[in-house]
Amino acid sequence: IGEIQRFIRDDGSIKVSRSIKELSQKVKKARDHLSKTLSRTPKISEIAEELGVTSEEVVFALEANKQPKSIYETVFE
Amino acid sequence: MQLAFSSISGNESFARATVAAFAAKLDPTVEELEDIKTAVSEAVTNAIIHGYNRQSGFVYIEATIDSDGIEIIIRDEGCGIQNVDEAKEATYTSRPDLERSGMGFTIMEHLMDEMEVLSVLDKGTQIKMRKKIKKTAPTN
Amino acid sequence: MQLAFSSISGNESFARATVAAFAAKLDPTVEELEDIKTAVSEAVTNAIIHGYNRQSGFVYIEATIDSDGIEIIIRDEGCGIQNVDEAKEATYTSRPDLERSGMGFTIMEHLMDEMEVLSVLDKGTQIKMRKKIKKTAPTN
Ligand SMILES: Nc1ncnc2c1ncn2[C@@H]1O[C@H](COP(=O)(O)OP(=O)(O)O)[C@@H](O)[C@H]1O
Ligand SMILES: Nc1ncnc2c1ncn2[C@@H]1O[C@H](COP(=O)(O)OP(=O)(O)O)[C@@H](O)[C@H]1O
Ligand SMILES: [Mg+2]
Ligand SMILES: [Mg+2]
Repeated sequence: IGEIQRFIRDDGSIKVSRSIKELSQKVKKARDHLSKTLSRTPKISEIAEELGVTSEEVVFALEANKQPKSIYETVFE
Repeated sequence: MQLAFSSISGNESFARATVAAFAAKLDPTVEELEDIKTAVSEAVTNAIIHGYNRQSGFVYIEATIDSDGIEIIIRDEGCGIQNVDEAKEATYTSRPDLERSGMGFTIMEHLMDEMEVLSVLDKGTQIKMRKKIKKTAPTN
Repeated sequence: MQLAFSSISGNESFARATVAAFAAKLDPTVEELEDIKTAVSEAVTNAIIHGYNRQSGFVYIEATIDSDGIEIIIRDEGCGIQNVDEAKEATYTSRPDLERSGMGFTIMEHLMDEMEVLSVLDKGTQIKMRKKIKKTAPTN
Protein backbone atom coordinates (compact mmCIF):
# COMPACT_ATOMS: atom_id res chain seq x y z
CA ILE A 1 0.00 0.00 0.00
CA GLY A 2 2.87 2.35 0.83
CA GLU A 3 4.27 1.93 -2.67
CA ILE A 4 0.95 2.64 -4.31
CA GLN A 5 0.37 5.71 -2.17
CA ARG A 6 3.78 7.02 -3.04
CA PHE A 7 3.08 6.43 -6.71
CA ILE A 8 -0.24 8.24 -6.58
CA ARG A 9 1.37 11.09 -4.68
CA ASP A 10 4.26 11.44 -7.06
CA ASP A 11 2.41 11.49 -10.35
CA GLY A 12 0.53 14.67 -9.42
CA SER A 13 -2.71 13.33 -10.80
CA ILE A 14 -4.47 13.28 -7.48
CA LYS A 15 -7.24 15.83 -7.21
CA VAL A 16 -6.58 19.03 -5.33
CA SER A 17 -9.66 18.43 -3.17
CA ARG A 18 -7.94 15.40 -1.74
CA SER A 19 -4.55 17.04 -1.29
CA ILE A 20 -6.19 20.00 0.48
CA LYS A 21 -8.04 17.60 2.73
CA GLU A 22 -4.77 15.91 3.62
CA LEU A 23 -3.08 19.22 4.33
CA SER A 24 -5.98 20.42 6.45
CA GLN A 25 -5.76 17.29 8.56
CA LYS A 26 -2.04 17.91 9.04
CA VAL A 27 -2.75 21.54 9.96
CA LYS A 28 -5.30 20.41 12.52
CA LYS A 29 -2.81 17.98 14.06
CA ALA A 30 0.01 20.54 14.10
CA ARG A 31 -2.31 23.11 15.66
CA ASP A 32 -3.31 20.71 18.49
CA HIS A 33 0.24 19.57 19.06
CA LEU A 34 1.69 23.11 19.09
CA SER A 35 -1.09 24.34 21.41
CA LYS A 36 0.00 21.70 23.89
CA THR A 37 3.75 22.24 23.66
CA LEU A 38 3.50 26.06 23.64
CA SER A 39 0.56 26.27 26.07
CA ARG A 40 -1.04 28.94 23.87
CA THR A 41 -2.70 29.28 20.47
CA PRO A 42 0.00 28.84 17.85
CA LYS A 43 0.82 31.51 15.32
CA ILE A 44 0.12 30.78 11.68
CA SER A 45 3.85 30.92 10.95
CA GLU A 46 4.57 28.29 13.59
CA ILE A 47 2.17 25.85 11.92
CA ALA A 48 3.57 26.71 8.49
CA GLU A 49 7.11 26.09 9.66
CA GLU A 50 6.20 22.79 11.28
CA LEU A 51 4.65 21.55 8.01
CA GLY A 52 7.08 23.14 5.58
CA VAL A 53 4.38 25.10 3.70
CA THR A 54 3.63 28.82 3.35
CA SER A 55 1.43 30.72 5.80
CA GLU A 56 -1.08 31.32 3.01
CA GLU A 57 -1.35 27.59 2.41
CA VAL A 58 -2.06 27.06 6.11
CA VAL A 59 -4.80 29.69 5.95
CA PHE A 60 -6.53 28.14 2.93
CA ALA A 61 -6.20 24.69 4.51
CA LEU A 62 -7.83 25.95 7.71
CA GLU A 63 -10.68 27.21 5.55
CA ALA A 64 -11.01 23.82 3.87
CA ASN A 65 -11.64 22.23 7.29
CA LYS A 66 -14.85 24.20 7.42
CA GLN A 67 -16.09 23.41 3.94
CA PRO A 68 -18.92 20.97 3.41
CA LYS A 69 -17.88 17.97 1.37
CA SER A 70 -17.68 18.81 -2.30
CA ILE A 71 -19.90 17.07 -4.79
CA TYR A 72 -16.84 15.27 -6.03
CA GLU A 73 -16.17 13.71 -2.64
CA THR A 74 -19.79 12.79 -2.07
CA VAL A 75 -20.04 11.06 -5.40
CA PHE A 76 -16.65 9.39 -5.67
CA GLU A 77 -15.59 8.53 -2.14
CA MET B 1 -5.10 44.72 -1.37
CA GLN B 2 -8.44 44.99 -3.08
CA LEU B 3 -10.75 42.15 -3.97
CA ALA B 4 -13.97 42.23 -6.00
CA PHE B 5 -16.22 39.24 -6.56
CA SER B 6 -19.79 38.52 -7.55
CA SER B 7 -22.36 38.11 -4.85
CA ILE B 8 -22.86 34.38 -5.08
CA SER B 9 -22.72 32.54 -1.80
CA GLY B 10 -20.04 30.17 -3.15
CA ASN B 11 -17.64 33.13 -3.10
CA GLU B 12 -18.15 33.85 0.57
CA SER B 13 -15.66 31.30 1.83
CA PHE B 14 -13.13 32.27 -0.84
CA ALA B 15 -13.35 35.94 0.16
CA ARG B 16 -13.03 35.20 3.85
CA ALA B 17 -9.97 33.01 3.28
CA THR B 18 -8.37 35.58 0.97
CA VAL B 19 -8.60 38.30 3.60
CA ALA B 20 -7.19 35.82 6.12
CA ALA B 21 -4.29 34.95 3.80
CA PHE B 22 -3.52 38.66 3.51
CA ALA B 23 -3.77 39.10 7.29
CA ALA B 24 -1.32 36.21 7.68
CA LYS B 25 1.47 38.71 6.91
CA LEU B 26 0.92 40.04 10.42
CA ASP B 27 1.57 36.55 11.73
CA PRO B 28 -1.57 36.38 13.87
CA THR B 29 -2.51 33.45 16.07
CA VAL B 30 -5.06 30.96 14.77
CA GLU B 31 -7.55 32.54 17.18
CA GLU B 32 -7.03 36.10 15.93
CA LEU B 33 -7.38 34.84 12.39
CA GLU B 34 -10.64 33.07 13.23
CA ASP B 35 -12.02 36.34 14.62
CA ILE B 36 -11.18 38.16 11.41
CA LYS B 37 -12.69 35.41 9.28
CA THR B 38 -15.92 35.35 11.25
CA ALA B 39 -16.30 39.14 11.07
CA VAL B 40 -15.60 39.18 7.33
CA SER B 41 -18.11 36.36 6.83
CA GLU B 42 -20.86 38.25 8.60
CA ALA B 43 -20.25 41.38 6.55
CA VAL B 44 -20.00 39.55 3.23
CA THR B 45 -23.11 37.48 3.95
CA ASN B 46 -24.99 40.67 4.78
CA ALA B 47 -23.89 42.22 1.48
CA ILE B 48 -25.09 39.17 -0.44
CA ILE B 49 -28.41 38.45 1.28
CA HIS B 50 -29.48 41.93 2.47
CA GLY B 51 -27.59 44.36 0.21
CA TYR B 52 -28.29 42.48 -3.00
CA ASN B 53 -31.18 40.36 -1.72
CA ARG B 54 -29.47 37.44 -3.47
CA GLN B 55 -29.57 39.24 -6.84
CA SER B 56 -26.32 39.63 -8.72
CA GLY B 57 -23.90 42.41 -7.82
CA PHE B 58 -20.33 42.93 -6.77
CA VAL B 59 -18.88 42.86 -3.30
CA TYR B 60 -15.68 44.86 -2.75
CA ILE B 61 -13.12 44.25 -0.05
CA GLU B 62 -10.16 46.46 0.74
CA ALA B 63 -7.62 45.41 3.36
CA THR B 64 -4.64 47.39 4.60
CA ILE B 65 -1.96 46.37 7.01
CA ASP B 66 -0.30 49.00 9.16
CA SER B 67 1.94 49.08 12.17
CA ASP B 68 -0.65 47.96 14.67
CA GLY B 69 -3.01 45.70 12.79
CA ILE B 70 -5.36 45.39 9.87
CA GLU B 71 -8.15 47.56 8.48
CA ILE B 72 -10.82 45.88 6.40
CA ILE B 73 -13.50 47.63 4.36
CA ILE B 74 -16.38 45.58 2.93
CA ARG B 75 -18.67 47.38 0.53
CA ASP B 76 -21.71 46.63 -1.59
CA GLU B 77 -23.72 48.74 -4.00
CA GLY B 78 -27.01 47.29 -2.86
CA CYS B 79 -30.18 48.62 -1.23
CA GLY B 80 -28.58 50.29 1.79
CA ILE B 81 -29.88 50.43 5.36
CA GLN B 82 -32.70 52.78 6.36
CA ASN B 83 -31.88 52.96 10.06
CA VAL B 84 -28.32 51.95 10.93
CA ASP B 85 -28.75 52.29 14.72
CA GLU B 86 -31.71 49.96 14.65
CA ALA B 87 -29.89 47.50 12.35
CA LYS B 88 -26.98 47.31 14.81
CA GLU B 89 -29.22 46.31 17.71
CA ALA B 90 -28.40 42.82 18.90
CA THR B 91 -31.64 41.16 17.95
CA TYR B 92 -32.80 43.25 15.01
CA THR B 93 -33.22 41.50 11.70
CA SER B 94 -35.29 42.61 8.74
CA ARG B 95 -35.48 39.00 7.57
CA PRO B 96 -36.79 36.77 10.36
CA ASP B 97 -37.93 34.43 7.57
CA LEU B 98 -34.29 33.53 6.85
CA GLU B 99 -33.78 32.20 10.35
CA ARG B 100 -30.83 34.47 10.84
CA SER B 101 -30.11 35.66 14.32
CA GLY B 102 -29.85 39.41 13.89
CA MET B 103 -26.50 39.10 15.63
CA GLY B 104 -24.22 39.91 12.67
CA PHE B 105 -23.30 43.46 13.66
CA THR B 106 -22.97 42.49 17.31
CA ILE B 107 -20.55 39.71 16.38
CA MET B 108 -18.46 42.05 14.19
CA GLU B 109 -18.28 44.65 16.96
CA HIS B 110 -17.32 42.03 19.49
CA LEU B 111 -14.58 40.31 17.47
CA MET B 112 -12.98 43.42 16.01
CA ASP B 113 -11.53 46.45 17.83
CA GLU B 114 -13.44 48.99 15.77
CA MET B 115 -16.46 48.81 13.48
CA GLU B 116 -18.13 51.61 11.56
CA VAL B 117 -21.20 51.37 9.31
CA LEU B 118 -21.80 53.81 6.50
CA SER B 119 -24.94 53.28 4.49
CA VAL B 120 -26.94 55.24 1.95
CA LEU B 121 -30.36 54.01 0.83
CA ASP B 122 -30.32 52.66 -2.72
CA LYS B 123 -26.58 53.38 -2.96
CA GLY B 124 -25.08 50.72 -0.74
CA THR B 125 -23.38 49.88 2.51
CA GLN B 126 -19.80 50.01 3.72
CA ILE B 127 -18.44 48.36 6.85
CA LYS B 128 -15.05 49.47 8.07
CA MET B 129 -13.41 47.29 10.69
CA ARG B 130 -10.04 47.31 12.45
CA LYS B 131 -8.30 44.65 14.43
CA LYS B 132 -5.08 45.09 16.35
CA ILE B 133 -2.58 42.31 15.97
CA LYS B 134 0.25 42.18 18.46
CA LYS B 135 3.51 41.89 16.59
CA THR B 136 5.60 40.63 19.49
CA ALA B 137 5.71 36.96 20.30
CA PRO B 138 4.35 36.03 23.70
CA THR B 139 6.95 35.20 26.31
CA ASN B 140 6.21 31.52 26.58
CA MET C 1 -12.81 37.67 -9.16
CA GLN C 2 -10.56 40.67 -9.29
CA LEU C 3 -7.57 41.27 -7.10
CA ALA C 4 -5.30 44.30 -6.83
CA PHE C 5 -2.22 44.57 -4.64
CA SER C 6 0.88 46.70 -4.35
CA SER C 7 4.00 45.60 -6.13
CA ILE C 8 6.00 44.47 -3.14
CA SER C 9 7.57 41.06 -3.41
CA GLY C 10 5.92 39.98 -0.15
CA ASN C 11 2.60 40.02 -2.01
CA GLU C 12 3.73 37.51 -4.61
CA SER C 13 3.00 34.44 -2.51
CA PHE C 14 -0.31 35.95 -1.39
CA ALA C 15 -1.39 36.48 -5.01
CA ARG C 16 -0.32 33.01 -6.07
CA ALA C 17 -2.16 31.34 -3.17
CA THR C 18 -5.30 33.41 -3.81
CA VAL C 19 -5.49 32.50 -7.49
CA ALA C 20 -4.85 28.87 -6.51
CA ALA C 21 -7.71 28.96 -3.98
CA PHE C 22 -9.99 30.37 -6.65
CA ALA C 23 -8.89 27.78 -9.23
CA ALA C 24 -9.41 25.03 -6.64
CA LYS C 25 -13.16 25.43 -7.24
CA LEU C 26 -12.57 23.52 -10.49
CA ASP C 27 -11.00 20.68 -8.50
CA PRO C 28 -7.96 20.34 -10.76
CA THR C 29 -5.25 17.78 -10.15
CA VAL C 30 -2.33 18.78 -7.94
CA GLU C 31 -0.19 19.01 -11.06
CA GLU C 32 -2.60 21.31 -12.90
CA LEU C 33 -2.78 23.60 -9.89
CA GLU C 34 1.02 23.68 -9.58
CA ASP C 35 1.19 24.71 -13.24
CA ILE C 36 -1.21 27.58 -12.62
CA LYS C 37 0.69 28.70 -9.50
CA THR C 38 4.02 28.69 -11.31
CA ALA C 39 2.65 30.64 -14.29
CA VAL C 40 1.03 33.24 -12.01
CA SER C 41 4.29 33.58 -10.08
CA GLU C 42 6.28 34.25 -13.23
CA ALA C 43 3.84 36.89 -14.45
CA VAL C 44 3.53 38.63 -11.07
CA THR C 45 7.30 38.64 -10.55
CA ASN C 46 7.73 40.17 -14.01
CA ALA C 47 5.22 42.90 -13.18
CA ILE C 48 7.06 43.71 -9.95
CA ILE C 49 10.67 43.58 -11.11
CA HIS C 50 10.40 44.57 -14.79
CA GLY C 51 7.11 46.48 -15.04
CA TYR C 52 7.67 48.60 -11.95
CA ASN C 53 11.41 48.03 -11.63
CA ARG C 54 10.76 47.43 -7.92
CA GLN C 55 9.16 50.88 -7.57
CA SER C 56 5.68 51.08 -6.10
CA GLY C 57 2.65 50.39 -8.27
CA PHE C 58 -0.38 48.13 -8.43
CA VAL C 59 -0.64 44.66 -9.93
CA TYR C 60 -4.11 43.58 -11.08
CA ILE C 61 -5.31 40.00 -11.42
CA GLU C 62 -8.61 38.95 -12.92
CA ALA C 63 -9.61 35.29 -12.89
CA THR C 64 -12.71 33.75 -14.44
CA ILE C 65 -13.88 30.19 -14.34
CA ASP C 66 -15.89 28.86 -17.24
CA SER C 67 -17.07 25.52 -18.51
CA ASP C 68 -13.67 24.33 -19.70
CA GLY C 69 -11.19 25.89 -17.35
CA ILE C 70 -9.80 29.12 -16.02
CA GLU C 71 -8.75 32.40 -17.60
CA ILE C 72 -6.27 34.57 -15.74
CA ILE C 73 -5.29 38.12 -16.64
CA ILE C 74 -2.30 39.72 -14.92
CA ARG C 75 -1.77 43.39 -15.55
CA ASP C 76 0.58 46.16 -14.51
CA GLU C 77 0.74 49.86 -15.32
CA GLY C 78 4.50 49.87 -15.56
CA CYS C 79 7.07 50.59 -18.25
CA GLY C 80 5.77 48.19 -20.92
CA ILE C 81 7.80 46.01 -23.29
CA GLN C 82 9.48 47.48 -26.37
CA ASN C 83 9.67 44.27 -28.38
CA VAL C 84 7.28 41.55 -27.23
CA ASP C 85 8.52 38.93 -29.73
CA GLU C 86 12.07 39.33 -28.52
CA ALA C 87 10.99 39.30 -24.87
CA LYS C 88 9.22 35.98 -25.41
CA GLU C 89 12.34 34.29 -26.74
CA ALA C 90 13.51 31.52 -24.46
CA THR C 91 16.76 33.07 -23.34
CA TYR C 92 16.05 36.78 -23.64
CA THR C 93 16.29 38.87 -20.50
CA SER C 94 16.78 42.61 -20.20
CA ARG C 95 18.20 42.08 -16.72
CA PRO C 96 21.06 39.57 -16.82
CA ASP C 97 22.31 41.31 -13.67
CA LEU C 98 19.41 39.82 -11.70
CA GLU C 99 20.52 36.29 -12.49
CA ARG C 100 17.10 35.50 -13.86
CA SER C 101 16.87 32.93 -16.57
CA GLY C 102 14.92 34.71 -19.28
CA MET C 103 12.62 31.68 -19.24
CA GLY C 104 9.54 33.30 -17.66
CA PHE C 105 7.44 33.60 -20.83
CA THR C 106 8.57 30.18 -22.04
CA ILE C 107 7.47 28.62 -18.75
CA MET C 108 4.08 30.36 -18.88
CA GLU C 109 3.51 29.23 -22.47
CA HIS C 110 4.51 25.70 -21.63
CA LEU C 111 2.38 25.30 -18.49
CA MET C 112 -0.75 27.03 -19.74
CA ASP C 113 -2.85 26.21 -22.82
CA GLU C 114 -2.89 29.76 -24.11
CA MET C 115 -0.83 32.84 -23.37
CA GLU C 116 -1.15 36.28 -24.89
CA VAL C 117 0.99 39.32 -24.19
CA LEU C 118 -0.33 42.83 -24.70
CA SER C 119 2.07 45.64 -23.93
CA VAL C 120 2.25 49.35 -24.55
CA LEU C 121 5.42 51.29 -23.75
CA ASP C 122 5.01 53.50 -20.66
CA LYS C 123 1.43 52.26 -20.26
CA GLY C 124 1.90 48.75 -19.03
CA THR C 125 1.70 45.04 -19.74
CA GLN C 126 -1.11 42.52 -19.68
CA ILE C 127 -0.70 38.75 -19.77
CA LYS C 128 -3.80 36.70 -20.55
CA MET C 129 -3.52 32.97 -19.90
CA ARG C 130 -5.95 30.09 -20.11
CA LYS C 131 -5.75 26.60 -18.75
CA LYS C 132 -8.20 23.83 -19.49
CA ILE C 133 -9.23 21.75 -16.52
CA LYS C 134 -10.85 18.42 -17.20
CA LYS C 135 -14.00 18.03 -15.15
CA THR C 136 -13.98 14.24 -15.13
CA ALA C 137 -12.75 12.37 -12.08
CA PRO C 138 -9.54 10.34 -12.38
CA THR C 139 -9.80 6.57 -12.23
CA ASN C 140 -7.60 6.18 -9.17
N1 LIG D 1 -25.05 45.14 3.51
C1 LIG D 1 -26.32 45.38 3.93
N2 LIG D 1 -27.24 45.93 3.07
C2 LIG D 1 -28.50 46.17 3.48
N3 LIG D 1 -28.97 45.90 4.71
C3 LIG D 1 -28.11 45.35 5.60
C4 LIG D 1 -26.77 45.06 5.26
N4 LIG D 1 -26.15 44.53 6.35
C5 LIG D 1 -27.09 44.50 7.31
N5 LIG D 1 -28.27 44.99 6.89
C6 LIG D 1 -29.52 45.14 7.69
O1 LIG D 1 -29.17 45.06 9.06
C7 LIG D 1 -29.88 44.00 9.69
C8 LIG D 1 -29.06 43.39 10.81
O2 LIG D 1 -27.92 42.71 10.28
P1 LIG D 1 -27.28 41.55 11.13
O3 LIG D 1 -26.95 42.09 12.49
O4 LIG D 1 -26.14 40.95 10.37
O5 LIG D 1 -28.46 40.50 11.31
P2 LIG D 1 -29.07 39.49 10.24
O6 LIG D 1 -28.14 39.38 9.05
O7 LIG D 1 -29.18 38.21 10.98
O8 LIG D 1 -30.41 40.03 9.84
C9 LIG D 1 -30.27 43.05 8.58
O9 LIG D 1 -31.40 42.27 8.89
C10 LIG D 1 -30.52 44.03 7.44
O10 LIG D 1 -31.81 44.59 7.53
N1 LIG E 1 5.50 43.07 -16.93
C1 LIG E 1 6.58 43.42 -17.63
N2 LIG E 1 6.90 44.74 -17.81
C2 LIG E 1 7.99 45.10 -18.52
N3 LIG E 1 8.84 44.23 -19.09
C3 LIG E 1 8.60 42.92 -18.96
C4 LIG E 1 7.48 42.45 -18.23
N4 LIG E 1 7.48 41.09 -18.28
C5 LIG E 1 8.55 40.74 -18.99
N5 LIG E 1 9.24 41.83 -19.42
C6 LIG E 1 10.45 41.82 -20.28
O1 LIG E 1 10.55 40.56 -20.89
C7 LIG E 1 11.81 39.96 -20.58
C8 LIG E 1 11.67 38.44 -20.52
O2 LIG E 1 10.85 38.06 -19.44
P1 LIG E 1 11.04 36.60 -18.84
O3 LIG E 1 10.87 35.62 -19.94
O4 LIG E 1 10.12 36.43 -17.67
O5 LIG E 1 12.54 36.58 -18.37
P2 LIG E 1 13.24 37.27 -17.09
O6 LIG E 1 12.15 37.70 -16.15
O7 LIG E 1 14.08 36.19 -16.53
O8 LIG E 1 14.02 38.43 -17.62
C9 LIG E 1 12.24 40.61 -19.29
O9 LIG E 1 13.63 40.54 -19.11
C10 LIG E 1 11.72 42.03 -19.47
O10 LIG E 1 12.61 42.78 -20.29
MG1 LIG F 1 -26.08 39.22 9.16
MG1 LIG G 1 10.50 36.62 -15.60
